[in-house]
Amino acid sequence: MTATAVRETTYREALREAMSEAMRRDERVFLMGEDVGRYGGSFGVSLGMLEEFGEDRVRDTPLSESAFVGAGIGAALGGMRPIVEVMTVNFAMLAMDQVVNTAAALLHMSGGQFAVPVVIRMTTGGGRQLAAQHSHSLEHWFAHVPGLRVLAPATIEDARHMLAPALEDPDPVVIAEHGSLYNAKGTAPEPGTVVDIEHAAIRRTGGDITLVTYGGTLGTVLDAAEALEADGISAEVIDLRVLRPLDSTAVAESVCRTHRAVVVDEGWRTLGMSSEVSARIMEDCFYDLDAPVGRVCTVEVPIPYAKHLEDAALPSVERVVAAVHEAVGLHG
Amino acid sequence: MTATAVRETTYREALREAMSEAMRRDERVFLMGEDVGRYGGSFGVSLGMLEEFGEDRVRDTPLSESAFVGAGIGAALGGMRPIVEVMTVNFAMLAMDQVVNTAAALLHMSGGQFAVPVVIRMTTGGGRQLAAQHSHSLEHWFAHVPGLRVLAPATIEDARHMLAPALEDPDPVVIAEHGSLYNAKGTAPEPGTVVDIEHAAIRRTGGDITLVTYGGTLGTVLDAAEALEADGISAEVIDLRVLRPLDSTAVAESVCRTHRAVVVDEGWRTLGMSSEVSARIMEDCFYDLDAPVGRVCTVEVPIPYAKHLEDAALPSVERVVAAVHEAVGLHG
Amino acid sequence: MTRTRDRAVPETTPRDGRSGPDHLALYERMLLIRRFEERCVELYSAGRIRGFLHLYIGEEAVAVGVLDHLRDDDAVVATYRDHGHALARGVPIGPVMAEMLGKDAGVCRGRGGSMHLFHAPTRFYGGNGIVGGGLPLAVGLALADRLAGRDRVTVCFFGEGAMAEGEFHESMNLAALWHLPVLFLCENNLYAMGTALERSESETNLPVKAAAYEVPAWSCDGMDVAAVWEAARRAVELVRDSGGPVFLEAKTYRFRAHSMFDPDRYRDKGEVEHWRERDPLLLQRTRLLAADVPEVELTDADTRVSAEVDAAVAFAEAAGDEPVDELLTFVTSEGARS
Amino acid sequence: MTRTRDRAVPETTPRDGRSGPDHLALYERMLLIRRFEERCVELYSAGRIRGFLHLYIGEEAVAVGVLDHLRDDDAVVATYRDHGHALARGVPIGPVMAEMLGKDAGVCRGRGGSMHLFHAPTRFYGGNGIVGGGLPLAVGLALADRLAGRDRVTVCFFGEGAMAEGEFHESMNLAALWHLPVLFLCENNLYAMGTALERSESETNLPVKAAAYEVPAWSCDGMDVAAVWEAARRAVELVRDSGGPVFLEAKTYRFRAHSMFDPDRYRDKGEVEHWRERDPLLLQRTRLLAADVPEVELTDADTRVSAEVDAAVAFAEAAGDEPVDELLTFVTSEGARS
Ligand SMILES: Cc1ncc(C[n+]2csc(CCOP(=O)(O)OP(=O)(O)O)c2C)c(N)n1
Ligand SMILES: Cc1ncc(C[n+]2csc(CCOP(=O)(O)OP(=O)(O)O)c2C)c(N)n1
Ligand SMILES: [Mg+2]
Ligand SMILES: [Mg+2]
Repeated sequence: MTATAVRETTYREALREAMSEAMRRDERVFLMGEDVGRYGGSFGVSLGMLEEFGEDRVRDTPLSESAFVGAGIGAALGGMRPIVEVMTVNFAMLAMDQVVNTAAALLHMSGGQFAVPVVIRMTTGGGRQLAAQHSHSLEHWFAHVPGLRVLAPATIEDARHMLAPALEDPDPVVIAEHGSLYNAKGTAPEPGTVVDIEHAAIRRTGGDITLVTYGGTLGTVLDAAEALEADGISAEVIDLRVLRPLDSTAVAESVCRTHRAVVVDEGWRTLGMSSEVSARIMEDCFYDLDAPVGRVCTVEVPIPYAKHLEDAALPSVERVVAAVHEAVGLHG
Repeated sequence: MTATAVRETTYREALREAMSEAMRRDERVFLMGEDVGRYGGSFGVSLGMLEEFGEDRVRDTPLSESAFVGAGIGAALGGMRPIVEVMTVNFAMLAMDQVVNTAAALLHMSGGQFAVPVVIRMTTGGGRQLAAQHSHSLEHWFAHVPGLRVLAPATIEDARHMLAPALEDPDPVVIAEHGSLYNAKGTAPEPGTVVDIEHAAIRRTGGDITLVTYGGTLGTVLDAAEALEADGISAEVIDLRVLRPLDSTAVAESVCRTHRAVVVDEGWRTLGMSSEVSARIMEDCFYDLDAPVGRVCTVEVPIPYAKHLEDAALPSVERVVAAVHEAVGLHG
Repeated sequence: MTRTRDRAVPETTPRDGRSGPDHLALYERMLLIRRFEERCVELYSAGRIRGFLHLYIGEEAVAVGVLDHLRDDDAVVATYRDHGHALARGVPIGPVMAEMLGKDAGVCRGRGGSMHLFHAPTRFYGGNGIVGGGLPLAVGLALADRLAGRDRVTVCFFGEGAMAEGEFHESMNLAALWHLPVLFLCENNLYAMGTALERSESETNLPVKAAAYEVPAWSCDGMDVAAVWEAARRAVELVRDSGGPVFLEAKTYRFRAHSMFDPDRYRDKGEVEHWRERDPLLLQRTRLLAADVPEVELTDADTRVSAEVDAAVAFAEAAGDEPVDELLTFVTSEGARS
Repeated sequence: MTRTRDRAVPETTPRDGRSGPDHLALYERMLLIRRFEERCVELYSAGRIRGFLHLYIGEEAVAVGVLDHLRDDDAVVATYRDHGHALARGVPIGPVMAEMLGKDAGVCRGRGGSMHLFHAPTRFYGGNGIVGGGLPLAVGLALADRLAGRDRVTVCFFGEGAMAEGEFHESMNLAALWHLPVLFLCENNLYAMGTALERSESETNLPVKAAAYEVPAWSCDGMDVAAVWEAARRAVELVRDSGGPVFLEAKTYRFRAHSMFDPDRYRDKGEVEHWRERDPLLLQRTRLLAADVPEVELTDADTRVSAEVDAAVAFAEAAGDEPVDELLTFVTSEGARS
């Protein structure tokens, strides 16, 4: 295989390549978290990295989420560029204080003296029958907090290339990786590909309605868009990519064109990502809207283990299609 | 003073009376938290209760937010009716996991076997020059979580009478008390007053616009409504009272009448209470809205210490008035 | 039994009049857990069980040896590795298996699955997927007992990995400070996922850590059910008599990977083999045979146990799914509420 | 000095060639803190300082005795009770006072206030309003030094109340496990707001708790600046030489209430009086006079200090407010961003 040949990869490998590349390039970069080393990462993301970089730079931590996230913040203050893996967003709640009260607040509170260049990665989402405590989608809690940047790579390209600019960001960046994406296969991005960590991306163009989503539900939404095509409805699909700062401009530009929108995300509906996107559309496109913005989210219930119940709780192609039909049918 | 005479009281005393009454009536009720006993509560709420009820039932805890909130949950499972005071919402982040993953999830996850009748009280909000780490308004994070009920008493009556139904609720209830309300003076509610913990309340009627708020910003909004009266704008003011489950019906009923709305809350705008209220109004009143729903929230910045900067960050009468003018001016 | 602090652990005979354990019964209970989990592995491979599945195989002596000492009104708090504790506590095996399959006849209607077994009649409080998350809960259950003047004991199981969590520290301190009747039962299987104890704790002598809270603490051989039984007898009695906490470490080992997703790259094959020689079932079998228990009794036990597991699987397979329209039931006690 | 673990604390003379502290300089530095805070009380009463104000009065010997041993490139992490640490570290007093008043000339442009003093040139990392919140930060700063191969020391101050937080436990373990150069400096003033140590910790001998992490730990008299100086000298040297953590408890007392909001109902007047007899300024004054230092030198010191405080207040009062349109500056490094 030559350098320019099409190469197959996975989301997992893309993340690993991004981290390895960063660590090769900059010795200030190191990875720490529970089981990132000998175990190879609880989702296998860092497999083999211990062997290449050694245990100082691929650092297994004890089960101490608050302390090792805080230590990542401290190491960033001390001149390093730590990548802290918090295994999953479910456990990130234990480190919430450090992220909100230290990482996010320090620069402003210190009058601009102390920037915190830490990157905090975590798995998010449900869909793998892991039940109530292991299926949260709480990345929008981070997206609420000024001082943080929050990324949600939904594609292999973003998995591969969001890390570099995140590490260059002088401020704290949270990266939420949906657990069901790790095995996603696809073409490795061209060498030299650069992505930004500022803008939303249009993943599919269409003229009848705008579907806004991110992360784990992008696939569902693209499938729904496909299905809608058969009904004669042309859906534009926006992948937010960056949950904070939110690229409202891209959303508004599309919605003002299509006049209709449905927001899909895997959090609970009340006070989730969709509520903010809906409110912003209202603010930016009120006079262009032909129907209220629809929302398809996880049913407000601790996510159950049983597959049929979990499926019923999570956003599905059917529910997205139904929401679009409703939006289009209304004053259509 | 006879029993029926008008009696002056404060928000703080109302809370204390509610707790004392509950503890006299039901021996399963007890209060625990940092400095609730000998210190009298960090905001003086439980002053004197240790003397009346003893140290078993007015229980000082070490600085261990996660463990004593979890212990409250466990004690509730063991048949007690604990009132856990977490001092402030800022420190409640340290106990987030216990609230979300245990208190809120247990009943559903156990298939209905284990209800958790715990009440968790905390101070919220800014406005007292306590700077970034002590000025958060994060009660909407609890309001995101199925299984919880979240209350925000804004009046002396609610401070006095929300606790009883909260303790009767078989499920976990979070009560967020805005720190600037403790000294609020007013008439003690009539004996025998009962309030519900289901519905929003209209605190002022009006026909031109609906202002939706809760907790610490109710006063600001009422003042703004007063000021607007002078401009010939008649504003209806809704106090949400219950942040979860949200009484969208009350909001929709009003907005469909006034055709305009501004939501005011002290959290940061993005993904705060106002985003959900705005999204719901869009869903419920789209065809009745004459202007996009406005939002007045805290500027997205870690709240600074300096008074002029803090004032600039927090919602103010001026900003509410300006938002209303904008909403009314547009297609007015 | 390594004593760490100079405390009066009563060297008495069992309070309940038993001169010692019923060794055959302990054997059979361990066997039940083993066979149950072996069947779970099959069902997992067949795609009938999904999600995370954490096996207790190798550690059976701990749950069985400890829980033999509980009264019906005592309470148990476990972790995501909870099948052994549930079965040893007497949670009915059929509904446990149905839970594994996500069926409506499951102990939690299929909502909890392997990691979240709950059972009110036996005061079995889970089943917690958050490492350390059950510790404060146990403290609270014990606090309720203290406030109500009841002499119940709450046993809280957790792994050695959980001891690095802040909640361990906070919970130990609370229990000691308030003198609450909790038995902190550390299952030290030397690994937290792929992280060996010495990469997780600066002090690997775990009772020393507990003793720093003024909690009586000692260790026992977690592979020998008789050793566990005796150590736990004293621990449970001390908790009940003193009304205060005790910490007991059971030194054990999991024979399988952390979960079905774990390729188990971090352990030496030889190490695993070495521990397998101390398989608690093997040790107990040897003890029984040495005590002249006829081999047929062991065979009979296996037959009974296999039949029980078969019946449990049959029960579970025959059960239905919870209707989807009950999804929202029990989000709150009043049922569906948005 | 109470030693807890049997560890080799070097009984050497100071590495930097000093045979002992400069007692007059220590006295003057303590006096500076005292006078600074007395002025803060006045300014608070006058409404010039607002929010929370936590006074260090009575505890001056600790910050002064400890921080005298740091190099310029070492780091300090403090708590909300941080004026003493900031001044002892050499953060310029004018900008500190300006910060108290919320002025743009404040160390943090008036955004942090009393609880959040930060100063990059002296590596002073706050100022943390969350009890225990600074501990992981200190661990991380030390980790950066370890990874970069620097022999810097990070001193982390915290109260005895913070030791109940999970973060204390997690941070001690991490620092010990990874052998990081942190001096954990516990200011045991016996109370966490209104909660006395014995209501907060089951084990009140604090070095015992630290020793459970295999961290060398000892205590010193926090009212006697010479005792603190000597204990801290050894501690800082041990951290720097070994590259690993040390825990030092300074037994001290706050003469004032927890904060200006605290009516101080939970302490016995007699207890406070008793401790006031061991006022660190008094003790040091007595020592100096006993060593035949002329009283005029002490009076001169007071004069200098008062002038310094006067100048700081004048500087602060003369300073302006940060323009409101800079509110969003530094939310992120690129400035305003919504
Ligand atoms: C708070 C938290 N962090 C991380 C995890 C992921 N995790 C699940 S089990 C486990 C290892 C726990 O080890 P230990 O406590 O020793 O128990 P064992 O699995 O060995 O029985 C980890 C890291 C989790 N479930 N919860
Ligand atoms: C996590 C957290 N919980 C509670 C508080 C409120 N609080 C501020 S200071 C304090 C007492 C701390 O005592 P200690 O650690 O002994 O320090 P001291 O004030 O005595 O110096 C409390 C409870 C807080 N700031 N942070
Ligand atoms: Mg383990
Ligand atoms: Mg203290």
